Amino acid sequence: MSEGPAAGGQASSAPLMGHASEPTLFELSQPGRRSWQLRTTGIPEWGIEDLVPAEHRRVAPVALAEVSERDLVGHFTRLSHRQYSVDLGAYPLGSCTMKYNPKVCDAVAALPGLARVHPAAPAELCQGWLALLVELDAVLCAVTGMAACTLQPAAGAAGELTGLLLMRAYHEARGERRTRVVIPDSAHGTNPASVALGGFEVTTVPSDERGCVDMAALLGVLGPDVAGIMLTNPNTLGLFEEEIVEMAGAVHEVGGLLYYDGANLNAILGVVRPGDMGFDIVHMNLHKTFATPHGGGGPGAGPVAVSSRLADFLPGPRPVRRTPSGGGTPVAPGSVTSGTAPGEYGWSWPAHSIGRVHSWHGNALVLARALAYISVHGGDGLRRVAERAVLNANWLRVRLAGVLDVAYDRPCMHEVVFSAAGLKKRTGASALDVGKALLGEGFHSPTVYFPLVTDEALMVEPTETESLQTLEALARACERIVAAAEGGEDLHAQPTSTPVGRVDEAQAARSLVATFDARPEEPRE
Amino acid sequence: MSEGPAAGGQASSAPLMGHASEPTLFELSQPGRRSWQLRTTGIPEWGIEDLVPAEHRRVAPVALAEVSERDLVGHFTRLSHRQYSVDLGAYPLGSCTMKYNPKVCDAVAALPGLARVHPAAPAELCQGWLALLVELDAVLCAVTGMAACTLQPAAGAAGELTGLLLMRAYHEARGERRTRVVIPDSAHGTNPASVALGGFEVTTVPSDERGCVDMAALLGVLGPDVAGIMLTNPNTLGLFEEEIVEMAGAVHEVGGLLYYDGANLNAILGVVRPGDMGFDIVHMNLHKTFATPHGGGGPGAGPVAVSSRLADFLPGPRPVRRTPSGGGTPVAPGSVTSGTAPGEYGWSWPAHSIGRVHSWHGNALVLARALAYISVHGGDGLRRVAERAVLNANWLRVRLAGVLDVAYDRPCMHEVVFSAAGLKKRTGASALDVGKALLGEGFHSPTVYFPLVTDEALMVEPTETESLQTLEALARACERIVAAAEGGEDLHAQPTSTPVGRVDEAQAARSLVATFDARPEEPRE
Amino acid sequence: MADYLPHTDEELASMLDFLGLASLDDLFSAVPAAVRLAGGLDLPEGRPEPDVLAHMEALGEANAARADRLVCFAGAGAYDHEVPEVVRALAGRSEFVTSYTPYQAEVAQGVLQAVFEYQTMVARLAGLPVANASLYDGASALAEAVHLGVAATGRPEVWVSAGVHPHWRAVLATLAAGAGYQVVEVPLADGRTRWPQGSVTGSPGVVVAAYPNYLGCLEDVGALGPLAAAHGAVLVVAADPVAAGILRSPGEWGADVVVGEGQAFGTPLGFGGPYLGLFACAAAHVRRLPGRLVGETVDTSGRTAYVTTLRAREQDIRREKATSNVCTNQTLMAVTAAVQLGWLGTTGLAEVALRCARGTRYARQELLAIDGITPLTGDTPVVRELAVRTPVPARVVVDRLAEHGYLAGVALDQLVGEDGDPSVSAADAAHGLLVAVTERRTRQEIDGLVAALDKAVRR
Amino acid sequence: MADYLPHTDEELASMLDFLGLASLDDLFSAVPAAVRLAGGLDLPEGRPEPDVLAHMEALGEANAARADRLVCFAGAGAYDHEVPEVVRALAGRSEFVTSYTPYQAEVAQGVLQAVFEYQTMVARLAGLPVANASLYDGASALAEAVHLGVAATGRPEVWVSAGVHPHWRAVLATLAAGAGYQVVEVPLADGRTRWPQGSVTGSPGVVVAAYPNYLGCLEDVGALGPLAAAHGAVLVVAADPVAAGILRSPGEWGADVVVGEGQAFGTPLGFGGPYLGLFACAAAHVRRLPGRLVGETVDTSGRTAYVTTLRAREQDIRREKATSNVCTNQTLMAVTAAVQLGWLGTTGLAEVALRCARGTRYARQELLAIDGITPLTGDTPVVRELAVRTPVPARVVVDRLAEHGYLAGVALDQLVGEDGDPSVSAADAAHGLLVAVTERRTRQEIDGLVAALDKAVRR
Ligand SMILES: Cc1ncc(COP(=O)(O)O)c(C=O)c1O
Ligand SMILES: Cc1ncc(COP(=O)(O)O)c(C=O)c1O
Repeated sequence: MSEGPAAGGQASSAPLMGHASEPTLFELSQPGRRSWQLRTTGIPEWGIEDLVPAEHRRVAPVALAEVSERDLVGHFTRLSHRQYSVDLGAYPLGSCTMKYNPKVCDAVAALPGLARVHPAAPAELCQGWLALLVELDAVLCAVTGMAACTLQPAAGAAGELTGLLLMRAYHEARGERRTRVVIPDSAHGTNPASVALGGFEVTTVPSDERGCVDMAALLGVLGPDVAGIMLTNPNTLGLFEEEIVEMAGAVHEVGGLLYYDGANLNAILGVVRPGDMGFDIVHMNLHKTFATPHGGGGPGAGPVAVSSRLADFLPGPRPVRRTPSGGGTPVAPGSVTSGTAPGEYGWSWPAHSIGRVHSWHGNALVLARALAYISVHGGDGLRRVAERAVLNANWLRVRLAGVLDVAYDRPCMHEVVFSAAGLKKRTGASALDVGKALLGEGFHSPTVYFPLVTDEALMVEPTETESLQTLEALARACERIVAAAEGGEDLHAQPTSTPVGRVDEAQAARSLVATFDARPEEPRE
Repeated sequence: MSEGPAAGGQASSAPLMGHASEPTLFELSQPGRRSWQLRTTGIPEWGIEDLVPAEHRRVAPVALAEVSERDLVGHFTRLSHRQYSVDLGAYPLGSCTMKYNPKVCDAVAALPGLARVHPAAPAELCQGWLALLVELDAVLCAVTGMAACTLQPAAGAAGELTGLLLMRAYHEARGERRTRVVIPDSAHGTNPASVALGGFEVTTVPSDERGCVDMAALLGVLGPDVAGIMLTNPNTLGLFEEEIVEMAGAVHEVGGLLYYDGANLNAILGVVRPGDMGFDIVHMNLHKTFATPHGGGGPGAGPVAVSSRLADFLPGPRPVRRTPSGGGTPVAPGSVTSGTAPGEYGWSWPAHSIGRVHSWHGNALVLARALAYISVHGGDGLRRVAERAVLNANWLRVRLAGVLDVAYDRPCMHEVVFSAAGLKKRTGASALDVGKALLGEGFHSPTVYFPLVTDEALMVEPTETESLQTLEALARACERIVAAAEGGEDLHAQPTSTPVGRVDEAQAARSLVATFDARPEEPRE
Repeated sequence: MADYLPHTDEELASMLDFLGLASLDDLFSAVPAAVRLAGGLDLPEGRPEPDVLAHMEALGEANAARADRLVCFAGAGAYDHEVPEVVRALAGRSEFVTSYTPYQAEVAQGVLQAVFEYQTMVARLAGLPVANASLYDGASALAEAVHLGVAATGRPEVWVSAGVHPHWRAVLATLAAGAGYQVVEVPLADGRTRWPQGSVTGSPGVVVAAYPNYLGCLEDVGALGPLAAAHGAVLVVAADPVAAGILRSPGEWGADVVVGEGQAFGTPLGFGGPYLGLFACAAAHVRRLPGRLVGETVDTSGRTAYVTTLRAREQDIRREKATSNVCTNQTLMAVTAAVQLGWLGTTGLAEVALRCARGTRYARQELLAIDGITPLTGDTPVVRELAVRTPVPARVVVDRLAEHGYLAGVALDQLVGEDGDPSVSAADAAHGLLVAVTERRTRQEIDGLVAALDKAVRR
Repeated sequence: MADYLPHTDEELASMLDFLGLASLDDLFSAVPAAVRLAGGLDLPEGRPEPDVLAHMEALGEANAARADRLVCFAGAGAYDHEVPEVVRALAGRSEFVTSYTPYQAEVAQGVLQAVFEYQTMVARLAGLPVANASLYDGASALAEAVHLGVAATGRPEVWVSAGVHPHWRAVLATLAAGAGYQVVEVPLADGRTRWPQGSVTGSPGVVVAAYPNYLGCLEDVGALGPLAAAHGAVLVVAADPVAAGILRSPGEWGADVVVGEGQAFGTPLGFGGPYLGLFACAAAHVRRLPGRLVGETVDTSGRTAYVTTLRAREQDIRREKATSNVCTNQTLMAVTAAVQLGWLGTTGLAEVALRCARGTRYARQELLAIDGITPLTGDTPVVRELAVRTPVPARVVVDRLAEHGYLAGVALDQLVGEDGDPSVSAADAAHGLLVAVTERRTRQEIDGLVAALDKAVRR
């Protein structure tokens, strides 16, 4: 910001107009201003003294910002101009499946018939929602090859924990106390964390030189105390675990269960189902695979589908189509209609439910988006999604093979991991540098430094919604960047065309300023 | 654009990511791609041969772009990032009243009960719309002090022409053939153009040294062949015509009518009404005064209100509250309810109507927005609007008095005209240069080179929705710019931080490229 | 007292102080006391937003004809076409909605480029080299075309087919009173304009036809080029831009100017507005093109850039010599159309047009099977809309069908107005029903309409 | 075959060619043939968007309880508060909606700064110095607080007031099974928790109370700080963030951690999600704070910038040593809350809270005037919600009132579930009705509810 007052109407913080910082809402505040307008109610205007006992009364109001609606709009509109998004360009962030999010789903989520329904309304009064959830449940079972599903988990990690609690309940119901869960070294960090929260110990298995679980090592760690194994397939290196059937056999052999981390489900839609590979528990990241957008970090939805032997343990209550006997009946995808008979749908508790895992029924409006997305595609369409996602990733893999080192030089699935280790050795330019330089080229960075098993990893997931022209432009941008590094350019200065340059992460952690009130007295600038 | 394919997923054209050009939709096109999805209808799929006689059949389809929905979204989202708007910052564009546009009006315009009504539905089936129009009609009469109103004109200029046709019809009905319309030299260009289209000749009166109509000159041009005079008050210099009552008397004296150009109505809302000043015909620019947003150049709405002697000439049909006798009755603002009796509202043709001036009933959804805006403010609120608009303009006038020359050094109304003539003489920096430099400072430019009577005019209309802090920031930006010019900096290079720098207007006019197909063979870059 | 004003009491005081004024009233000292409003505006008090929104919702509820309640078979120049959420979302972005006319090109490339793309699309649709940035609506586009034609030929006689939308002709008549044109309406028979044959009196500067005409019929536009040429007149064709997806373009048929109503491209029915006036013309007329025009150029560093151009034609330069006074136009609708046409693309527009024609054909077949329903335009081919004669007055049909959930169409006499239309007999006006079938109408809906109509005309 | 895929047939061919593959199937050669899906997914065919949207609309029509049809008096942690269009418009901007977690700060300042502002607002509401970037919902925020408390104290015994929302307690119980906590529920009487007095057995690492509790009551939270301190326990307060607008902050009452459900701040009812888990804590616990945290810093040229920070607490670094596994959170709802709280501001939040309290008071007065309706929580003060005993089962009341246009509230037994709640007698559960009155409810609506209820309980 140039010197002078923090002014609500100054757009110099919008990249369109220059690169100043945007003041916080608190700096734009002036006591006495307001935006709010509330309905006229006609209710007697009792004073606070008449309503709240003295000891409970707040002395001063919560200090929030006081701004005009005009300044509120200016502020957040300008902030939006300082934010990259799928709608602005390609987002090849590996493991995140940042595909295009169809706008029709926004319309679905905004339908008053869905968005304005209270979650505690009696089942009779929300038959449409129950039908929707029952339909989605059936669809997700069909996609994963499982028998039953819970829609409650709010994100992938919540699904993981739910799955592990199911694993625990299953073994306990059989009178078994199993303590260990096996995880490959390439796994996402949420997997071990979930295992710990589920009350298990983590046993790590290494990857082999082909980037897959080392089968021998796996066999070595399996035993009667193994509750199960968590895998994603294709794994986080974008490689399909070819020995999955054998692995499943081995795990089942020792009485363990197989958990499928659905973060990579996009790659195999309609090609192979986790259930058919031998998995017992599957979570899905609807915000990835089914494009429910990621919202700058959430909301997501992480439904968990299970094989029939685990169905009775699922969280409750579950939405069901009612049978005369009072229980629920399975439905076929597409068989649900809105012309529901009164009371056709209701809630039901699985016999040995582990209990609730969400305040209500899960991230319902996210679930509705996912169902809409799936319905537009249908079975065929989902298969096309997987094909194109894998095609795009492989095309980039081959196209960039001479530019960056491919971590594992074999056909990949929906994403491909490159390594900047060689580049770094030659030029000093790291994976991070390449990612930052890509920002300046008009692309979001790939995922960097994950998976941990690859040195200087650059994990590229183009997704199926990017065109060949975009892939080519992305490849050329990478070429330019690598050429610049080879030519001696210091990529540490990148990016320069973004609203801010590289940020000082060390200072952020060292002297934590996590609220406006924690700001040091003198302004930084 | 950097070399390489035009890629739908590359965001380098968004200011956030750099300053490349955005390819046109046609360059992003690939034959075979599509976004569209249409409803399943079940109607027999006859071929084109069965439907259209051969000679009428199109040989090749209309060549449009063929893009994926993803690329469509990327393209227009990036374009939006290359566009300044009120929502991004202050827009002190004189004569345009670029105030904040309340978002609630977007919700109003999107209501299915309003947005999805066919204009030819019988009156019985659109009582809500008729009630709305009747209410707005009454409200606009109350605001202007007139007797009756037409809501048909689609913008201010359409209102002007309508008003002039009313003038003509009025005189003709009295058996008079008057040929001249008087216009001050500070008038907006649409006024003389409308006069010409109305079939009159323009007689220009000069402004005096105080910036107002030269009364003596006016008296000199008045005569029995004068059909009327077009004025805006405050005038386009932001100054109130203090002798308006005398002018009205003089014009009426010779049998002429007074036309009020409502572009500046914002300044006098609730303070004085055109009707009380003696005007006979008033157009309003709802997109200015009543914040119906301007849409990048439209739509607007230009209702015309008239005194009772002109009411019978108004365009038809008019929305009316029905009387048993079949005619319409006047309603008081606020007296219209939605609990309408069946058939309460209908259409009626004024006895000597000049006819239709719009395909249907005017820009109806714009009208609904205006009514919502007015209803939130109420009578008091509209007066506050005028007060704050005038206060802001005067504050800037005094604040900037030492920085730029004020064209007329006296209290102004809602806008103030500065002159960069002195600055230009001293430094070479023109009004245009100052405006362009302001872009780089995070503000939209004022109106430049209008009104024509001021040399190097910079016409600043802050509007009432900008805060004191914003005015101060704007003033400081002006100070910096003037100081830079005085310090020898060449402002011709400004702006540098915008998506494009100064554009070559001469080339645009010299070798016209108004469509993609007219592009010269070799690319410019 | 809720509003959008930022001024706090302290700020008001300090600003007045800065100006040396005692009160806000003092700001208005230039206003003669005699005319100042004493008691304030005679308006109700301000109401909070949610109350106002509730009132507007209630008004919306009072509109029985909303297309989400009654299946819409009404057309007559305003159509219930598919508008996907993606178009609404993009065209609704606040940068497009809350900006002014792009006077400052450096910060207006978004609107400028979108309009440039729109111009390209409209020109291609019309089969002409150039299109402007929009006019108010179909009627105003027609009027501007006539202004252009008269200015170009210097002859104020205008021949207009009665197949042109009745309201557009009405607007033209209104404006002609000011401009001093002689408008000659050429009547229809069986849905075709009876253009004067051979040597005729009169010397039109402008000839106006519709394609298809407002009754949905495809006329013999092939004859018009020669007709206009014979008189040295400018040929204006009012074309339906959706039907243009499957029809030979007016440009190919010889039109000098093409006008149309662009509502079909992404804009809601909205009780008739804001809509979109389409305007394209031949190269010879580009300097007379009314309204705004965006051109491509470069910026100081050679980057492609867009800017409004040929301003010298416009009213702010030409003033009383201008042949058009349009300033604010319908840019947002033009941007919307660019997005919608981007969404449709080459194949989508053709598909929509084809589906409309199929639906119209199916509805025609089923409607004419009803006893007592006959075609109003003989066997002239229809592609966009169809006019039938109903045994009971068409207004009665529309009222009755509303009870069954259909807006059955537009009664002709409602459209042609109280004074009727010389080209439509009084009987036809009273019993004529104009039925439009867009690509959104399903077979089930058409069958439902037909069944209900069958009952209604016999009741 | 409509989808969102850009690949043309030619491109597919050329890409396969580039890879040396004969078909798309060959891309999946790594997938063992034995498990490959032969017949494709057992799903219906894809349907075009408008068909799907129509289906979803039909499902929405089948929800009688929509708040645009039934006046909403249901609460229990999900409220029908005012959400103005301006909040929806800003929070709905696609840059916020379609971005990922802000891993690349240089192009994510929009989300980062909005979340920084959100953190500030939540911290101020809680009366604590730091708040995180959001958790899934109220229940998950509570569970995370317990994780934090147990990790901080090393003691897995958790005392939880039965005034905490029944579903949140249920979720805690579910997760405790994995984490190995001993959860002790402390019952209510007359709406107040009967905390153990004097020297008691047990050694809680965490004490959890609600303020107000789920029955709307203001409990004696003053006693809790000392209670927790006596046990060296972490005090977690589940606070209603709207009521916080007029109540002393939990931080002032001595809370170490404050959790809450943030749905009230701009997020629609949405059948229960996505909602917003609020989480704030004392400085001592900042390195145990679950989830993401945004910090302020500078960029290379010294400009203020925001970035996610203290990553070392997070699961991707700590892996199995992490005490939380949350990754994707509810950022968009946090951004929404920042916008909504920006809209409300200091005076608006207080006003909303005051109006809720007034409405609750008015409803209480009118409801208790009905013969047979009695308070369920004695005379414990209520500010946010109220629980009454109805003469007929509350579920029956809700059903009957729906016919009159009201969602009368939440029947307690529906909330506490089949197994009941130790703190609520079976009779109270069956006859308990929880009624919430937000600032959107008018006197007319309350009077209408009361009149209808009066009839319904006597029918
Ligand atoms: C492989 C993998 N597993 C699990 C997760 C966690 O999912 P969520 O972020 O939805 O909690 C992620 C998310 O990035 C992931 O990539
Ligand atoms: C003084 C004045 N009169 C008339 C007009 C024309 O109004 P519109 O653009 O709505 O046609 C304008 C618009 O800028 C104006 O400023």
